[in-house]
Amino acid sequence: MRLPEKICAMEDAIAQIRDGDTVMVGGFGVPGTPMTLIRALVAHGARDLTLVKNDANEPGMGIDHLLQSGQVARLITTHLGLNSHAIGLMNSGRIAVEFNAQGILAERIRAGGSGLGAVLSDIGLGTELAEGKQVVQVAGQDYLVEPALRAGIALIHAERADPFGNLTYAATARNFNPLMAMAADQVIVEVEEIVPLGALPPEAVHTPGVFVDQVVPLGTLSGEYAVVRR
Amino acid sequence: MRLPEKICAMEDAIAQIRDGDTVMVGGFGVPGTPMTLIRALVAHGARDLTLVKNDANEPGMGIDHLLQSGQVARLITTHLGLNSHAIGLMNSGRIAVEFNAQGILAERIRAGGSGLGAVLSDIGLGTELAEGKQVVQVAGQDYLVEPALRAGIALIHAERADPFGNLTYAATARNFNPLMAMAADQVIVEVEEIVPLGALPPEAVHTPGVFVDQVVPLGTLSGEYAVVRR
Amino acid sequence: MSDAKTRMLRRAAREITPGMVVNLGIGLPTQVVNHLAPDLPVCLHTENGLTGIGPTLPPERADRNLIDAGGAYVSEVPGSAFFDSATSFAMVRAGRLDLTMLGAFEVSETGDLANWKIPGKFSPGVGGGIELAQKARRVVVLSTHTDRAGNPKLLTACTLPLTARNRVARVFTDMAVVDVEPGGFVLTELAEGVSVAEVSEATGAPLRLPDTALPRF
Amino acid sequence: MSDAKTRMLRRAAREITPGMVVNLGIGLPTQVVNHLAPDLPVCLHTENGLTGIGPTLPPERADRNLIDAGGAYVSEVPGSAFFDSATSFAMVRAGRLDLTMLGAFEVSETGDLANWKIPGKFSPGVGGGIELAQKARRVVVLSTHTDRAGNPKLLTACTLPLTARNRVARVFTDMAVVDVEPGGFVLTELAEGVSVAEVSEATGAPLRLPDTALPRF
Repeated sequence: MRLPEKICAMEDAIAQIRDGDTVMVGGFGVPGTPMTLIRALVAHGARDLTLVKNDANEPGMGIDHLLQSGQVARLITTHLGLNSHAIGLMNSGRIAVEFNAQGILAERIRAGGSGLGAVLSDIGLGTELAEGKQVVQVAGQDYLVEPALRAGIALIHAERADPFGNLTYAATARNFNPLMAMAADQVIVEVEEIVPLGALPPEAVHTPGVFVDQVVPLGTLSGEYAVVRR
Repeated sequence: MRLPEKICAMEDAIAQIRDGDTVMVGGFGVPGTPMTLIRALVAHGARDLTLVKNDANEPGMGIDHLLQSGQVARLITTHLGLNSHAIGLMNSGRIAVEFNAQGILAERIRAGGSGLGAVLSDIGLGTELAEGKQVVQVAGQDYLVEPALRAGIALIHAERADPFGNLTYAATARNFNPLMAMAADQVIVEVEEIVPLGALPPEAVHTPGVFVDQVVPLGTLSGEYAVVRR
Repeated sequence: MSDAKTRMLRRAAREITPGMVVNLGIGLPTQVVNHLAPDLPVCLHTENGLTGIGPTLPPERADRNLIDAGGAYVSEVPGSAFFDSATSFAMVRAGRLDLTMLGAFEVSETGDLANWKIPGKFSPGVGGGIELAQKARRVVVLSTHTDRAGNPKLLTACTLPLTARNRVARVFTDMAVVDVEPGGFVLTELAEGVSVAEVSEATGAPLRLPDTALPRF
Repeated sequence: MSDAKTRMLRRAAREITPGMVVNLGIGLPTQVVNHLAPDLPVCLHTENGLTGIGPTLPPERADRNLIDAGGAYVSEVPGSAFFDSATSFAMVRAGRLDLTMLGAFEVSETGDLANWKIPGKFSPGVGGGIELAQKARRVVVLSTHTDRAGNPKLLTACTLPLTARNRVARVFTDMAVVDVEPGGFVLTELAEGVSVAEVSEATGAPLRLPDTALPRF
């Protein structure tokens, strides 16, 4: 047996995205944000997108390009603190924003990637974050229903991949990437380095290739991936 | 900053276990089963235990020693197919057995280890495995409530640990170990090799030491860990 | 191994096509691996935490930490990955398995499967079977056509506790290939040396015949 | 850095004792790290996926992939581990953090915390703060005693949307250390050069005094 291969040109991978799609985008700040796939999605032009991302990057960086180009209708996120532009769009009603507690967003995505319907959690009970949420009692305790999240597309950034799509992430660039890589119908990964099958130790794989659909090699990294000087 | 250290003698770790405790035990077949901690629990003698383990090993191996010694009142598991002795105890009513679908047992443990109340799943809907379970509707679909599982103690087998309790597992000896290592009040780990702080690459850690309470070094492995010749 | 069994395994192996992710259930299905072309690009999954199963190894060459869900000592291939039990079943439940091949006690003409419990006789627990049967994109059964007592396993309705409802798409037996269609069982292929009458007699439900000639395997 | 702020940070650092797992919230709390003894055995957690935070690095020495949840470039220590966001918050919600130190807009005398939203003015989202506040075993607040306009942050009841109810055990400010007890706020320490009357005036709730002398910090 040999494993199937999934290396794909960036344009072909991005061409699958349609107007109205839900797109998960990895990253927490700069680390792990698939900057090049995001640029390709801007060039592709699909509109009316629902984005799922921990944060909105900073003005002029990452998914802010998709906000600038008006391709985003809705953003499911945890915190926009570093992007005043995104807050402006939200406050003026030009994008709809749904805030989640950060770990709950992670669990909702993981649940979607694990074929579950929802997780039950007490996070936010008794605060305005619980408003409008379904409540279920289990063993006499109240829990909020946090429904599983899935997407049509996930855009993932990995440090290394083999041709089957086994992935490893660098340092804190891991964050939401392995979760989103489980939770989309088409999982598109940009990788800094492609290594041969067998080069990643099987114990060290962070995302098994079974979850991955397209592996897109990055050439030289753009300046967007570099250390930000504030 | 330097990280705290958690290396501990096996007897001291096992001495925490009390009659009536719930004890999670890692392993799927021989790989990952903490054979030496199990032997120490037999010697310790705590009774009326509820064990949570994927399977009951084989007669004369692993947790079968705890079944033989009459220390187990209840077993939460997925499959006893390889242990006719355990099936006999179940059929004669000397132990209570709760069967879970394997991946649902994994999710219930992970939910306990993640501070969630339950997961909602459609696995087993329409079969006798759904009998007696709470049903919740989310977005018009029926789901079974699968409550989170936690334990007082988890017994874990790892290949390598550093003194802080960062762990790596070998091959398919991983199985339930990283999940149970999240889900107990006291997580006791037997390890084949202790390496210095910094020797495990931070990207390659399978279980972060934050989840671990006691690290017990194994000497020479007993024959129970060896390849089984059938 | 009997000639009929070898032909059944070889035929079932043809169900596995390039690019698939496949879980082969414990028992007969596991043996299908020996009938796959060595260069077939396919990913075999085992629920105890491995994708990319390589050949089974004899005890003297086995790795004590590397087994499949049935307990056989297996090996890696280039590109294998290990993962925990939650991740393993996440793959299953999220629909990342293209195909699972399972054993059966009974299969109904509506695609119900019973393969985990015989009340009063056999109840070792459901293990991972229910999630495979309920969530793999395609579920096929590999089984003898009748049980050891000669009773049919293909029935109008299952009598045993179900593993999953309406999920079996095709059954490979030592006598035939039978598809589960909206109208019930359809005989689609015959084993060498077996007649339509013999298959019908060994089947506990109506068996439709296609308009075309039945291929042999 | 003002003298009062340095003393506050230094005092808060003493809250961290050997063996603890600690999350320091964005803003003032993060700066506490600079006041910990270098040989203190402690594990610092950041919610974007790292345990074992080492010193903050200047841009020219930074690893582009290694930040804390506030976006600062940090480093590893021997024994650091990286993990995904689900695992990171599993640690938080399952009670594996011994202590979290958070900033605050308001703290009530029953230990309610408001630190994420000022309706109409500031609503960037709750991020990871709610889980830290709700689930760390001990929650303390590190904050100036009053806001920029001089209004008290310690109140009988919060007026802003809550982050968590009844979770704050202690507040470290530039003026005092205040404990949240069943009966309300208790003044337990005073900053150098600050009087009880000044603290009381800057506090929007009754402030009980202990029977013993107030230590200075």
